[in-house]
Amino acid sequence: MSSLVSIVLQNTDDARAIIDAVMTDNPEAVASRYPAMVKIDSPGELVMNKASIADRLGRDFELQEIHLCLVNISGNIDEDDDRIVLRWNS
Amino acid sequence: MNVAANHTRPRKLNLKERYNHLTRGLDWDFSYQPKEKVFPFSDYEGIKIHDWDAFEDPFRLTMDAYWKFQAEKERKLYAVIDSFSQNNGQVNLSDARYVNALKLFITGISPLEYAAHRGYAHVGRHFPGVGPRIACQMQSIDELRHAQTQIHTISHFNKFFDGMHDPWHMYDRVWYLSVPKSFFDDAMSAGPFEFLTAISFSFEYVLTSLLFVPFMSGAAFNGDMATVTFGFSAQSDESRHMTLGLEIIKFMLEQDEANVPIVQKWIDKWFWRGFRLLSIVAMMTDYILPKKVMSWRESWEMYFEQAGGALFRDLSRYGITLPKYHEMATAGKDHISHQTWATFYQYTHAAAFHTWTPSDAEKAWFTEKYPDSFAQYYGPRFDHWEKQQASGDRFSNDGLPMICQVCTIPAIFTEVEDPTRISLRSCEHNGEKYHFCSDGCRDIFLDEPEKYVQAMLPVSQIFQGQCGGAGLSEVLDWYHLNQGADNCDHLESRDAAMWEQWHRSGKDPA
Amino acid sequence: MSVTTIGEYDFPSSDVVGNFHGNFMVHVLWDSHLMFAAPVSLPLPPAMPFAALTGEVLPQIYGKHPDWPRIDWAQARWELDGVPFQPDPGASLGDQGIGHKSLLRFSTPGLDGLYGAGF
Amino acid sequence: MSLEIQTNTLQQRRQTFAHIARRFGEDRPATRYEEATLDLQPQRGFHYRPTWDPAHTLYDKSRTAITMADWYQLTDPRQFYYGTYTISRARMIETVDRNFESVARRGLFDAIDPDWQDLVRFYLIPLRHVEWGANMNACNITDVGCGTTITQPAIFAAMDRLGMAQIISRLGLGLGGAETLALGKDIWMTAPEWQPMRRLVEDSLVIEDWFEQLVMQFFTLDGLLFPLVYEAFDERGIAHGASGLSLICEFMVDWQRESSRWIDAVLTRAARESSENAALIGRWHTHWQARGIEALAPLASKVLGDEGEGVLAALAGSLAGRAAKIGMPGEGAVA
Repeated sequence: MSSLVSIVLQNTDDARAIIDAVMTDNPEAVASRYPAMVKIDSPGELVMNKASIADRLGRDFELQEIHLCLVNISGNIDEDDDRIVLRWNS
Repeated sequence: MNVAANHTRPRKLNLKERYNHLTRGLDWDFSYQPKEKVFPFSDYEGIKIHDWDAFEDPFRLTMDAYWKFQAEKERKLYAVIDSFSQNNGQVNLSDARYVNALKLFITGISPLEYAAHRGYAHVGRHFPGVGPRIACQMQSIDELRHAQTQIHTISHFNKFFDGMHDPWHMYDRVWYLSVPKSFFDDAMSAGPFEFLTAISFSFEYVLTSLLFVPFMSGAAFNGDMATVTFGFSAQSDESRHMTLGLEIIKFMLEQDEANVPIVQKWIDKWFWRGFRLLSIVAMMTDYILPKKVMSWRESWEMYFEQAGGALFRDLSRYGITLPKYHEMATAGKDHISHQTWATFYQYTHAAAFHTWTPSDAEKAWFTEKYPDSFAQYYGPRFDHWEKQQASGDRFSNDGLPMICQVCTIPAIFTEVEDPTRISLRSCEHNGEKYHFCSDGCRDIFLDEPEKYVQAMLPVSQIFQGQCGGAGLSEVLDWYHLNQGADNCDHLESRDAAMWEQWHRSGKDPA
Repeated sequence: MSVTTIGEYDFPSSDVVGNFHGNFMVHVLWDSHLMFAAPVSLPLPPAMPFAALTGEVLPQIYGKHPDWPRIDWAQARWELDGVPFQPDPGASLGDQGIGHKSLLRFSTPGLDGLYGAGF
Repeated sequence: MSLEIQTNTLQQRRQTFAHIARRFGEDRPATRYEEATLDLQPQRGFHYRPTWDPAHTLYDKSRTAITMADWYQLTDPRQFYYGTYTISRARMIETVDRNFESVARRGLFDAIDPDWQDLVRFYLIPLRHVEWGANMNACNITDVGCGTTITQPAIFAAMDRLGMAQIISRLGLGLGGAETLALGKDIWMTAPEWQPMRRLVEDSLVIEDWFEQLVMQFFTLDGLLFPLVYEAFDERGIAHGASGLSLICEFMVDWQRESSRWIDAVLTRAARESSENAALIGRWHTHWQARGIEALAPLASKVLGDEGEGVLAALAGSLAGRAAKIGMPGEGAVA
């Protein structure tokens, strides 16, 4: 069985672009909406691509800007200049 | 010394390289003071570190980025706080009962943020590795942020509602606040590696999502935009802290096989201590939020059973297993919120927040959310007390409860196999008897009895005459609890009367 | 096991009997009566007769429960610090082995709380 | 607002928290700085002794020889709490970033005379290690200091020192890339001119009394080092085309001006508390000033030549002026 990795984001304007990018780039991801927040679960791995997010925002996006709307994570983080990957190694 | 000038423009560094140049090279091998004198606390716990540079920094934040992002968060947060108070946002809450969560927050949780600030400063000074030291320092200042943004948010509520007026005084004295206090005192009096296992891993990574995620979503649902904003703004730091928690655990486990049993022992201990501490959060989630988002049981399933399960499957490659007694904690998901609320209900005269019996709609919701426990064990209690209160005889418990030597919670929890039987454990150490609420707490004592014999149990302190006097009223004065205002049933409270007055002239709240 | 420390680490228990002004702290639990959330702790003089505990002290706490006046003390079952115990109502607490931080746990067969929920 | 609430029903029960009203002697509105700072540190009822220091309790007040009836008297004149602090630093670092960009765009590092570039690499880049030592000292004061009024500016200072170490590191990267940083560390470790400073920094890390550490770091050493390096050395550099460097180092100049307002206020209040405090502070300053001058003298000579000694003496003189204002006894009173 593959473990779920998760992120939770606030319902902010920037976060909507991130959520949209993440949902497009991770076809197996599932988004659940709660008051003021959205939780995205994905089996095994979840990728946040800088380019996809920047496309949707219509401006440059520094991956570290994700800190402005990130509420929670579950998974090992691997970050480079172009993407953040969350994954479990099991 | 001459250096050839280098006129070629340096290549643009990637994030990781830049971070390493800006942090990792800062320390040096001492020549004039022995390393053991500069870092005296790094060895005694028995954790073996062979290569501090192998630590993977969470998110690789440099100070320039830190200042900019954090300032942006602060600007946004204070705009919400200002707007909330200028518009008297408190009148648009779902109900005045909600505010009791904030009373617990400012007296029981904000002081922990402050303690974390100081604790992370301690490890941020004393770890020999630059990477973990900087991550801990950033967490230290973040935790100060959390304490302060909570104060500034709740400051407005304090102007209108009771029970929030003297949080720092209360934290040092009030009986139920010894639960969070002893938890943090325990971690801060441990060595740096245990502190990080306790707070960064067991508490932040495994357990605090249960407080900050469903509860804060609940705050939004109950109309408290100021609190959800500080809550989620704090969580945006928290994800960095959680990553520190996971990285430090992996680091210890990877550095030396001999570290594995020590780390497992700490995970076991701190899972159990954290689980007990969260009893209060369970009660806030289920009982204090008038409009419900998610039950404690559902939160536990989502954030511990599912997310924690994935985490421990990941760590199993190091030989780490799910914390000892995790199955008892999971069995408790049907009970602890109800048992804790029933306890505060009967000691409501001695608490700085109000209690009440749940409404019929809430009871129906509990029956649905807790099919295996509520209707059978807890609904009848609240029905009974509700009837008794209607007849003018609001129930209270006139005895003082027996306190667990380790978690310092009254021994209110029941045996897994029988929810009508109180769980008690005991032992003798140096000829003195000690009592516990559970196997988990007794194990913790037996491992370090010299530490836990020192615990300042609140009921013992009262009997010893350390709390302002022998009578309950004197003790409550010593707590700075405004009797007749801060305590007792919500129905009879000034808060409820004020709420009624606010809303009498307007339309019914939607 | 023992605590791992830097330097000597030997501090007295915060609850040594000498801190209680001549009293013992005694814990009492009435099983199956969760109207009272936890065992109660009581500061009691060691010379107090057991009958005073059941006749004068405990009614102030448990007297609010409808089962309390119906208790037949001859039927009550006691445990002292985990061991079955037959109290002597006339003897003092101290003389029958009830000590500082002892736990007295009792049940009242037939009186098992309300609503079948041990309440 | 969805409800029609008559404003006259929105009576406040209180203006601020009770612990602050007690300090004011009345219930009146408090500032965000006051609410975020006063009385936050736990005072009593600590459950367990630290296993790493069983001789003390958590938050033990006896970790310094300084005594204060109320540690919360040592307020910060800047009134920084986290929000105002980070917003202030974000502004300052945005200026630094803009200056880095403009220096790069206009090639201002390359415009520095090659010999002076070498000298900058020699005197400036090793300072990132001095800043790192200052970071550890500030962090230690946050750990064991008394009262949030002092531990709060201490953690801000800790982050500032890390931030300045990183600005210097970025200067190093601009002045030749990663090799410059490696070279700077080599100079720090082996150049004879730097060894008295390195010894001073290492000795400061093990100062037992945190208040002594506060005096040593933020009053004595900073009071000599910052004006020497970022003003005297910098001024000399202008003639060698180093104005780009000055732009970036404005952060340090501004920082120290601001920080000395804080440390002077703290020391003034502590010295006013008792003559014993004043004497201790004076003794500590005198002791560490001698060490500071010893450590800075070789660098001053290296950069300023024969004038170095005089410049350093003048800096010690202006520091003596600050010390007198603070209320430290003169040399005679100390002896």
